[in-house]
Amino acid sequence: MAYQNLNDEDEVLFKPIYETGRGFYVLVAILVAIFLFGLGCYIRQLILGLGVTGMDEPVTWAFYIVDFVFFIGISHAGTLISAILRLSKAEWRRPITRMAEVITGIVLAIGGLHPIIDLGRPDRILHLFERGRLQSPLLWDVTSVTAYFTASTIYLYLPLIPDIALLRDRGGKLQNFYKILAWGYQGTAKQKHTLERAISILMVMVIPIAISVHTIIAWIFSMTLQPGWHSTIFGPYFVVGAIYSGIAALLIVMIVFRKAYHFEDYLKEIHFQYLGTLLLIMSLLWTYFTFAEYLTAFYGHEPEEMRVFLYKFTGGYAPFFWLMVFCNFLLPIIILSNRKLKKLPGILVASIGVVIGMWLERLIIVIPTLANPRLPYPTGIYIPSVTEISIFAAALSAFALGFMGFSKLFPLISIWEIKEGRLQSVHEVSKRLREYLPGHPEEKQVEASVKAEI
Amino acid sequence: MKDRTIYIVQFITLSFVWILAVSITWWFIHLVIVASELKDAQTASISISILAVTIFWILAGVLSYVFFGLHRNAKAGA
Amino acid sequence: MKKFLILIVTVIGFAAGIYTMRGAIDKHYEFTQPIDFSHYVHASKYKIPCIACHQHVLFGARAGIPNIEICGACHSTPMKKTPGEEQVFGYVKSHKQIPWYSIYYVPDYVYFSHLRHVVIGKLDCKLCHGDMAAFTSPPITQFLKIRMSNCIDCHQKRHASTDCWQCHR
Amino acid sequence: MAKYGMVIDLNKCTSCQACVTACKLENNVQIVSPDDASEGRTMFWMKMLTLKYEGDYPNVKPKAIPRNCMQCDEPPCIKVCPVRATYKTEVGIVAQIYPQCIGCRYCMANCPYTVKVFNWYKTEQPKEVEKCDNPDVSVRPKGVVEKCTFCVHRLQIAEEKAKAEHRKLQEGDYVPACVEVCPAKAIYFGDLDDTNSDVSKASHDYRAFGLLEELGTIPKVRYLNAIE
Repeated sequence: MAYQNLNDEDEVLFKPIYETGRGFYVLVAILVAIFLFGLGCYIRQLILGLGVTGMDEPVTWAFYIVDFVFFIGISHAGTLISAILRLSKAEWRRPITRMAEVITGIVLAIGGLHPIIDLGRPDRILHLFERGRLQSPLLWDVTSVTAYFTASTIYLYLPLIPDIALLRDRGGKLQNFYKILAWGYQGTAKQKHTLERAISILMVMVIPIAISVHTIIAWIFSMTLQPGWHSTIFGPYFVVGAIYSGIAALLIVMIVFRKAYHFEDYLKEIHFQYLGTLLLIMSLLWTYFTFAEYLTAFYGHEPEEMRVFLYKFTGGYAPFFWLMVFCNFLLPIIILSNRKLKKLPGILVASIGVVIGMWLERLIIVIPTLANPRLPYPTGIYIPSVTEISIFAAALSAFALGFMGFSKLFPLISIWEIKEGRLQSVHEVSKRLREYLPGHPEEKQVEASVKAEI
Repeated sequence: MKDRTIYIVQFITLSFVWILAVSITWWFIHLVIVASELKDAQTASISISILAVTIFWILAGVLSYVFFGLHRNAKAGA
Repeated sequence: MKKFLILIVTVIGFAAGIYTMRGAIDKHYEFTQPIDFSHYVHASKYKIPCIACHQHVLFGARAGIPNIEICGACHSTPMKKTPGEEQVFGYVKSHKQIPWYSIYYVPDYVYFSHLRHVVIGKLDCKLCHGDMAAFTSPPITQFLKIRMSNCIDCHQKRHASTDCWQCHR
Repeated sequence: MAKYGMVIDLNKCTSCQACVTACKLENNVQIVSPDDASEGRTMFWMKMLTLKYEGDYPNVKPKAIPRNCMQCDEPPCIKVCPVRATYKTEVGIVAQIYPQCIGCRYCMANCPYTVKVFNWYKTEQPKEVEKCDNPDVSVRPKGVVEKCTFCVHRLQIAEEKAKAEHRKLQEGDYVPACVEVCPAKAIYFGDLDDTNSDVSKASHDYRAFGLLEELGTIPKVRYLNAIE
């Protein structure tokens, strides 16, 4: 289908939908290959049993659960950040929200599948529906992840409707598809009002749902009696970690697609600066939580707690632990608090570091506790098998594929919100600013001073 | 494609959300019944299900509100 | 567009089909028992009680299928000349067990005890096996399908225990 | 209703591991291949737990105690099971219903005693023991969690026999395989609620203790401390 250049102001944002380069197909082919390999490994695991993984007797939860917590954590990027920014009327949110929401949707679908991959008998999954026991945190988890997935998909879809209507009105490829999804949106005032009302209800709802999801995932661990897990701060600790890794993932995606699709005009340095600052704050918050968590364990000096503690600090998992501290604490703080380093490459490095660090954090939380049971059993170190690693790679490539697929169907930056920002927000913001200020400065005066400032 | 068919398909996609909400409600009622039959964690089941079911109904409600709102307020003839 | 509709309809139809078929998928027996045994002749005509041949019922979990030791007790001398009896003689004389096919079976993780049901519970055999005395040829399907829901229904009706461990092991 | 419990007298126990072997054979517990064992996938319902090593190198004396499922009165494992595959029966035995288990291994993660074992592969016994399979106990399929059940199949049969004979279940009618086989008679087993039973008396002995009692799991398997 030929690319229809309608000379729209925001033509760049439409371009990826109609034009696809060769590099894209090559990348898709590679990712599909990785994904298929992972799928093959999973089928092998289905046939042979969970023995093909590296899990053993005390370490009965490993890679899959780590990945599950990690992916669900990433999902908080999305909706939470976009909802908070929308709610606080932060004007710089406009080009960011869509990507954040897409991350959430895709990552939740992938992460939500991980517990099923982890099951010994996935064929008996129906037992959960027939004989489920609501006292089990696993069932809370099923419920909350489903709720979050539904909510975040709707929250992704509603702000997408005006953009779909734009695509529909352009004509071109997939007419019927866009016609169906646009839900008859024509941009009348009443329609806009309906949509905005629904979005504002949703963004209020999405925040508690998102927080509950990760709190519940933390509770899966902290509801047990195990040393290193049985901790009251696990809920907020996981939520903080989730938002932290979410922002980092969002930054990576933004930088990658800014480069690939030439969004330089939309994702400006300032967006990265703001998000970078947010990342820095979350990094400090995360460090604070980690410090509080480990200090209480250390100071209490319970023998079982100490065994897990020492295993992390000096034992078999020490390299991972200190790498995590480096990735999550030192690296972002060094880069993000330094004005010279806080440029795009620096932020990219910090974000990648944080994503790796947060994955390690999940690993550090899940495995050392299981590897050090209360009774003196002989334990070895857990080594993941090829199956587990390739399924993780497949999950990552599924994420990339999902994101790329989305970018070929819908604009990655909310076009109507950008347009709306141009038309209304400048005026609205200056009006709002005047409300904050003491006294009654006249409009003209403000405009004059704004111009003088520029 | 005719507008009529498009509307029907849109309606079907919307109904999926309702199917989800209703089936989750049904599922939770079933679980509460099982819990009370077996006298096993009834209060937990009831409180959790009330919470979860409300969320799904609100979500489905919001989506339907948008759907009908958009269609009602569309320009005439389109 | 039509394709899309067709797809949806097929998916829904498929799901509904699987749901309804879930219970209907049964094991089909395609065999004939080695001897055309008539329960009618034994139980109805000559009024032999069930436990006369199915003796294990009184002592343990498995009912057991009566074999040449029991058959031979009566059929050591010819009574009536039928092809079936000839076959029994053949097995009895050569001390070969009759290769009966077992129709009723429970999975190994289920503990079903005939002793418990017949002796302690005092249940009629007909309840699960039907009126065998009316059969002129050996049965080829289960009368009461062996399925957990059937067990639970009956246990609930008769206020027997529905505790999992009573049957599962 | 009876409440079955076990008391293991460490004074009498010689760590001969007869109970371990008896348990494996009685319950068809899989004998894993050496490769799997080296990966840490050995399967034991009754296991010798080496608490500490006494003495220095040539004269090391390991202090091992037999450890099976503690059959807690407040089991942490049943709380977290999402499908009711594990639950406490009315006789106090924590049962594991294999056909119901979906293999999420949450109960294993929450068991402070780490007594549950998982079927990593399809059960394939070595040829030598294939014919020793106990028909009273099912062979667990791959992907489910299993654990010591106090040989509950023996209770099923014993209860049935007693009922058929119109009498009550007596002490000694039902004993697990490990109790039956113990050459030192170090394991007492029976009804904890019956104040006259040996096990009930032993559990109130001054030497009695439970593993990790401080967690509030109320283990029904108790130990009598060894006195040197």
